[in-house]
Amino acid sequence: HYEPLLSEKDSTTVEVDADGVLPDDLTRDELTLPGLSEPQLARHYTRLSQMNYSVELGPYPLGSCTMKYNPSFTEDVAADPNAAVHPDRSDRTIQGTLGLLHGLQEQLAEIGGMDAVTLQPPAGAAGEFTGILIAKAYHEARGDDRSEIIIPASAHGTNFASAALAGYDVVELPSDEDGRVDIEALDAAISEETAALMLTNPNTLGLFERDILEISEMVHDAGGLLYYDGANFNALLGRARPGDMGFDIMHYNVHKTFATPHGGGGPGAGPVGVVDELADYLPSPMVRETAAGYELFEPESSIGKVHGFGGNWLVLVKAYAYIARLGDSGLSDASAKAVLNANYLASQLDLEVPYGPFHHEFAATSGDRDAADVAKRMLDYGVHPPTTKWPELVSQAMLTEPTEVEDKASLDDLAHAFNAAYADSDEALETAPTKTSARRIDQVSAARNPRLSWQALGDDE
Amino acid sequence: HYEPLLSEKDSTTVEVDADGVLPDDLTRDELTLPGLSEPQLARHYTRLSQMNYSVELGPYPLGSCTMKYNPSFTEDVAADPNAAVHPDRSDRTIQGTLGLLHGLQEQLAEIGGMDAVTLQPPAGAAGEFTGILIAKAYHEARGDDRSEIIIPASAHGTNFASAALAGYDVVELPSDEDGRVDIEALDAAISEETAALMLTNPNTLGLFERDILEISEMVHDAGGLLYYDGANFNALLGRARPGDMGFDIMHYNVHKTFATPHGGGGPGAGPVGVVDELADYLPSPMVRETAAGYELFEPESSIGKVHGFGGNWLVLVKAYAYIARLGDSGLSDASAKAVLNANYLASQLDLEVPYGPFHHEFAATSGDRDAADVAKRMLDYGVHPPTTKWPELVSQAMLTEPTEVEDKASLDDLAHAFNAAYADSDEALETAPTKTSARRIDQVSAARNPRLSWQALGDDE
Amino acid sequence: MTAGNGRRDGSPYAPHTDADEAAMLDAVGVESAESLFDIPEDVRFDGEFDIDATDERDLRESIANLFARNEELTEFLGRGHHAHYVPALVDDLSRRSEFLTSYTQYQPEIAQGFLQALFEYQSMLVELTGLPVANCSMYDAATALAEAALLADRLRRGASGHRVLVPEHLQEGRLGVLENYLDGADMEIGDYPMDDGAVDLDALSDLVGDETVMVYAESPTVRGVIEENLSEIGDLAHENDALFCLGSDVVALALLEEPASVGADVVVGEADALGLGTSYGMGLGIFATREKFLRQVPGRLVGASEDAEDMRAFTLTLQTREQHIRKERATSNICTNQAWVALRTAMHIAWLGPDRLVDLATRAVTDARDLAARLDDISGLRAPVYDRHHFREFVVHTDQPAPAIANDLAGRGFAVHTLDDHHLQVCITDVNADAADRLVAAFEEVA
Amino acid sequence: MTAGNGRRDGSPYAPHTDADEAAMLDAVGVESAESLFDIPEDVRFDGEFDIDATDERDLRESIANLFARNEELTEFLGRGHHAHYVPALVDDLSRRSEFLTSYTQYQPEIAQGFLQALFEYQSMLVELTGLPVANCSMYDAATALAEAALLADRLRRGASGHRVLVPEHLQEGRLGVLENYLDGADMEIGDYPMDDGAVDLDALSDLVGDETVMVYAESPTVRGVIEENLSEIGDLAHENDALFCLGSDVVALALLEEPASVGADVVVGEADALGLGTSYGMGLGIFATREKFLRQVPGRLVGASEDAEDMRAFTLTLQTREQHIRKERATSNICTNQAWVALRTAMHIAWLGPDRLVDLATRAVTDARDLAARLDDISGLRAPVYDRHHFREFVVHTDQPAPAIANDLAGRGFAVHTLDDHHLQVCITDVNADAADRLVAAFEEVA
Repeated sequence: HYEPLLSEKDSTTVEVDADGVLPDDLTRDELTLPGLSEPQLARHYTRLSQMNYSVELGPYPLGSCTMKYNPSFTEDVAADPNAAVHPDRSDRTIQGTLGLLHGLQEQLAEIGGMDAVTLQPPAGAAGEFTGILIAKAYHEARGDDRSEIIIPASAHGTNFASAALAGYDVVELPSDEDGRVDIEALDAAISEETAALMLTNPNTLGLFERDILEISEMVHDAGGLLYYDGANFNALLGRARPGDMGFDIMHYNVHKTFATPHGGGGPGAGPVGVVDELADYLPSPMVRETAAGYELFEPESSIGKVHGFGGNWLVLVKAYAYIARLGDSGLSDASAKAVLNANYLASQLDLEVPYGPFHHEFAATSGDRDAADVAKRMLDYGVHPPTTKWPELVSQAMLTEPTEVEDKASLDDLAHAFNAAYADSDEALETAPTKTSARRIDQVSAARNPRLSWQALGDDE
Repeated sequence: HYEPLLSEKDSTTVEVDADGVLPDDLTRDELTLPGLSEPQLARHYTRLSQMNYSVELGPYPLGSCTMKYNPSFTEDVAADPNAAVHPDRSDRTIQGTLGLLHGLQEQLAEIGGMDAVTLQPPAGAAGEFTGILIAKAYHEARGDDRSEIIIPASAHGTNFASAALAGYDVVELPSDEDGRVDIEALDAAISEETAALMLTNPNTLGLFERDILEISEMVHDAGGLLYYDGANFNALLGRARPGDMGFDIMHYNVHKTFATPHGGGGPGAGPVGVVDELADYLPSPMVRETAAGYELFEPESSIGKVHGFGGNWLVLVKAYAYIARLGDSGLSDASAKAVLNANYLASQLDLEVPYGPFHHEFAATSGDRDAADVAKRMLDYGVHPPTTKWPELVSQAMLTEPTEVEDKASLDDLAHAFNAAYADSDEALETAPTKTSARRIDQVSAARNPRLSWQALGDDE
Repeated sequence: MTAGNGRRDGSPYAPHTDADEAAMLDAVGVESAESLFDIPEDVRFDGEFDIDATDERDLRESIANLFARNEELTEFLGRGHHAHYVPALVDDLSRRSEFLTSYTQYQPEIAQGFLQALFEYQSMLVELTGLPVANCSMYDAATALAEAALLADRLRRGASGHRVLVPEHLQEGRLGVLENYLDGADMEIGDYPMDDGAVDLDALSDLVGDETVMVYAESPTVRGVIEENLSEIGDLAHENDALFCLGSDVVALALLEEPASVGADVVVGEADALGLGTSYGMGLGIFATREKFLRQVPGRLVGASEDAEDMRAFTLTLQTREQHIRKERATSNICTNQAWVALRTAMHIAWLGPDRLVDLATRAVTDARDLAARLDDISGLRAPVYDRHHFREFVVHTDQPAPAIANDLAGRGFAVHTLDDHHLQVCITDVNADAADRLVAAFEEVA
Repeated sequence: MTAGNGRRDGSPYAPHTDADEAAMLDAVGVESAESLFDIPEDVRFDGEFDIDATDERDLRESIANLFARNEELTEFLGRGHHAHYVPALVDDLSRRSEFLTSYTQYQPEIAQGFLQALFEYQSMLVELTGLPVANCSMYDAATALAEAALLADRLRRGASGHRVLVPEHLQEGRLGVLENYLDGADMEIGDYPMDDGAVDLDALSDLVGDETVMVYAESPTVRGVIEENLSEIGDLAHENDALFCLGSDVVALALLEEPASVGADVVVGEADALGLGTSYGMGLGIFATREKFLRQVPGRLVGASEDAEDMRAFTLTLQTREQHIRKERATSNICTNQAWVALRTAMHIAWLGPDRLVDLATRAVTDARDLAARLDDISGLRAPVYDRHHFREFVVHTDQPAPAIANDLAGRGFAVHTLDDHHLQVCITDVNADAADRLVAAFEEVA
């Protein structure tokens, strides 16, 4: 299993001769790229694809990543040529496109218990940033200059980075001994500088923040807003809604909760929902329905743009189709099965799970074994391992989220991989993986001596 | 790499209770089938696919099979929902479908030098059968009852079977020492009983039948017809046409010459072209163009039907698209490169190639090594081996057809696999393959104790 | 100039760079590829086909424009080519190039994926028919029927004749193919009459005799009638040492009497009703039979075996029946078959699972019954013409000339079959059921 | 009742059979999955979303019907979202589930395929820009520009201000995104005037100063103008210790001056012009820069390394820049990116190869020039408004009100941009070029 680089198959240099088209000094001299034919490319990418794990090959239990099955039909829906329109088209000529976007705004608002939803943020982190910008605009509109965002230590790294990107200082909140928000610490952290508290619920240990209403009251009493990170929303569908818990702003990771494919890292989409009071700050444009049809409009106090156009359209279409396919009963069942799967899998593990009761994910600990090594060894058992060494609250954490799409046999295989790797010898762990086509890859040398292009590879490569 | 059977994943029995729908005695009692969900099926078939070699993974040099690259775009063309019409639609409501069929009739007639073409035969063998039925109808219409079809020993097995299916006795013709039709033997074989001579040209050794005009004259003088087996037509595109060589009837293997995918064994399509004199015998319906548009019609003395409807529509669409994509220059170039590739590959082999000059394929011999074993060993070098032990004229034959889609690097890899396997030890050959996921499979026990369904597998399986 | 996609002319799918081509010519020892053609001057073609090369985008557009000339009619058509909704998953998975662009499995060690899928297809057909042997595809129902008749004739060499009995209501294509296949074997076809759309048992009884090698009956028939006397038909055949061949389809088999239990020796029919969709009659022929006829079966068979490490593995088997080994003594001339369609059909069956498959089949009875009743309520129509149970489709009597009504319906966006001056045929499945209301309304306007 | 597809309700993608579910509940020690939810009563949701489950076929039909409400206009639209023909091969290969349904490559040993494809994408961008570092995707050109400005500001902590200079002609979305991203860093945006559609060098010279951390220019501009003074703009920036950021796109880069050779420190822009097609503004942001800024780069980077057997292997690298490790001190908050689009773009570039890519870019100049000349011949129109070289698109002056003309064109089946009362903008590429004659004819009728 080794496939040469495209550049190793062919490297063709074309002299750029734009005589009569452009003056010489406006064009480059030459261009060097692979010059291959379609059969060669078909084989190259087919072979590369076979060197890649995916959720259509087996379980992918990365905690907080919600790697669920991506229904095939949503790809066909998104590929409809009638949907391939330019964003600068006039509203009346793209009623289909606007109708779908409006439908998705409504679906998401209902599912999250929010009053208005923007679809523009192209990823979860972009959604966080959008949400914090909305909070900032809200406070500024009230002449209330606040400088801090409170974030639990166990939160996703994007929360911190998004808050900082919006210009806020981050106040990190420790967890209590149960793994949830430490109310006393929160009380100490909240102040007149508190613009918002960002929470993931259930949190990254899979635990529901039981005191959410109290937390909400505390934040709101201090004039702050409550932000919901939707990464773990797959745990709650149909059973609890962020809007009902007191959250003012939330983002939805449709590539997690609503089954749009992750595509090897993206694209995703991070729609943001807000309560009525914040709706005027949403990015522009939004879609609304009028007697004359659907139309775009700019909310009164809009924060403006978070994406050059309307976000990741193809992803939004797939999310809409997934939600419409499942409906109330399907969405609710998805959460039930996701939670059942996590609890069943945990029950089959020899590894300890320090915190509970958890929902769709849990943080097991590999104790005195290195979690990253255990994970590498799991590759030898033919499965993708969980997220490792995070959240830091659990030492040697293996944060595991099987999602609802695994059947019992698959969970049993996964449990076997966990247990067998956990029980393997130190040597087996340190040298793992041995059964994969690529053996353990040297990350240190990759970072120390970055070679980021084929141009950077020596001739000896 | 082992994937359980669907039935091993789930077996669900449904009681068929058609109360109020049908009387009990008209329905079965129960039905037992796998009851799996979409994610499970997606994984099952994705895993199975990865256990299969294909022409998008590497060379597939099966002689007389013409495994060339199947352009992706032809799949999209064939999937056009506007083309999904029922064959019983009235002509005027399916002018698009009939227009494409008419276009393909014309393309094929031109490329083969024929006057009229039927698209109905669903495979090459069906095309042979159709052609022989046409010959039979022709002779019968002339009150000329003939009983024999002459076929060279080196011809494809289907030729013999198709002639027999049409009720003819087969007269097998030996090759001369050059590997071509033995003119003297042909002269001896031809008689008043000769309905037709079936020829493959270039033949299955890749040799052009240089005496084709003489052969044609001999057959025609005796009142027989000349049939062209199109399996090797990829060698001649734009350089020689069966119609110009004196052939009266030919079939086209569009899944070979015109790049429609083989699909693991089919579907293919075997259009049949004939000269004017035979056009009235073609199957019904044909498509013609009139002032009012395209219409179906029944040729005057039609042999009738060789397929329940119009043949393998999806395959025909792809063939049309391929021909239109390449045009004159592309088709001609395809043959040139196919012939160059075969000759280059042969030049790199340590194995002897007894007959020449060959065109798009050649029969190498593995001499005192078992050709089937050499082939199995080639699997260990990551390529698909050629057709083995056929044609019988060459002992331990390895009939090799690389097609035009292989580049030099791929041919060099293939040559290495040939040469390395050929030079390997007896033990290596007898135990090969060892690097494939399945090791050598016991064909004898499969045939001696046929287990043809999961129902036939014991519980110990 | 670069190779491949960048070529100004030549095949876009021939990857040769100029440098590689030169090196290859050099290795072969010739000046040009042209000189490798050993074609006598007198048969050289130096003309043009007058087919212009077209780039991919323009070609897709022009073919799309051509297909757009097909009128968008909602089809209520069946008669041997039936459409059920094919899930996206089937398209997605069957298009994977490992399946789509692979060849017949002559090297089973690197073809386990397709072999297993075909083995699973065979197994599904075994379950649906109750017969222990199913091959992994024929071209279509028509050729499968013809092959069944030839098999029957091979088994009954001692018969006093070579006669196959078929129903008078037989799809034209099936009859035509049967005639052509039987001609070479000097066999003859007799047709037996139908009584109110089903087999006239008395008439059949009079017709069947020692010269009969096979009796063929269908359920559902081409007119949608569910046959009520299959066992009796089977008995009549067997009493005369003839084979009983039953024609059906892969959906109907899920609901109707199991063929094995009514004595069927061979089951043929269409399996493409699942997995393929409407495709201008392209098909997938079922062929299932008894164990004792195994070595007479036409077409490919996949069997289980073991590899050198005693792992279960699959392979094509019993190839000595086939043309590439047995030549003119083969059980059939079939070589290229419909493997990829069989893969799709298996995927579709698996996607449905047993309960949804039975539901789909049950709906074919109830939807047809309901639609017939609604048409029967319309003045000038009578449906169903036959007082029988129907599957998917049924015949409608029209007081007005049927061709004119069909034409008027086409003007309103619907396609139905015209059988004769006063009979139409209508087929309903899950893909057109939601248009049934509109069809009824259209019939009300034109009947 | 069976599981999965056969379920009457619940998720069709949850595979649990009743028996498995019971066994799993038993293992967990609870009566029902419901009891596993640790949600206080006071926040329990017991309502309904009022979203009905829809089966796959009906849903596809209903969404297709919805999309059919979009009018079929031939689009001559650009301004940052450009369509070129995407070959079928790109759809086919990128849809392979190993690519489409995989996650970020946290376990590189089983993700070599995607990593290599992204490494190849980075390499193609390195070739196109001449800069040695390219990341493997930003969301779009707008966010890439914003990230470039933040990078510039991080590098110029010592500057007397935090100012970014941008052209007055800047696509609205890019400006809006830039404003939002810079707000948190207390940066400000200045815009410099254009002279006949290109950078007014004198004016820019007056504006740039020590408080300037970055000068941004585009070629082609949002109005299609090819900038003729890129080196001078770069010099102005560098003389003031500001970064020079160049905006372009993946097709233009194949033809126009190499960014590295005109002094660009960062190249941003859109790569989705290849590989994605028209998709309502969905994008793929280019981000390429100099080696010395490597550790300040936002987004994911794939690097070459070796595995334990010293075989070349690829891995995500320099992750300490990223949010999941550096949190609020990360170079960006980006996590989920546009990897799959980058894969498609790389495939498309590879499919074109260098000569067809250069041809495509050359055609963008000549087709725009030709179309502008033809429109200029029409009474009431003047094109191009700027006496410059153009790439793909250009501005048209209309004597009649531009919105009315655009509206009339829409009535004739064409979409163009309306810039203001008397200016339209028209974009031509390989996907609409064959409609140029018809567009010209329509303009003749309405101008």
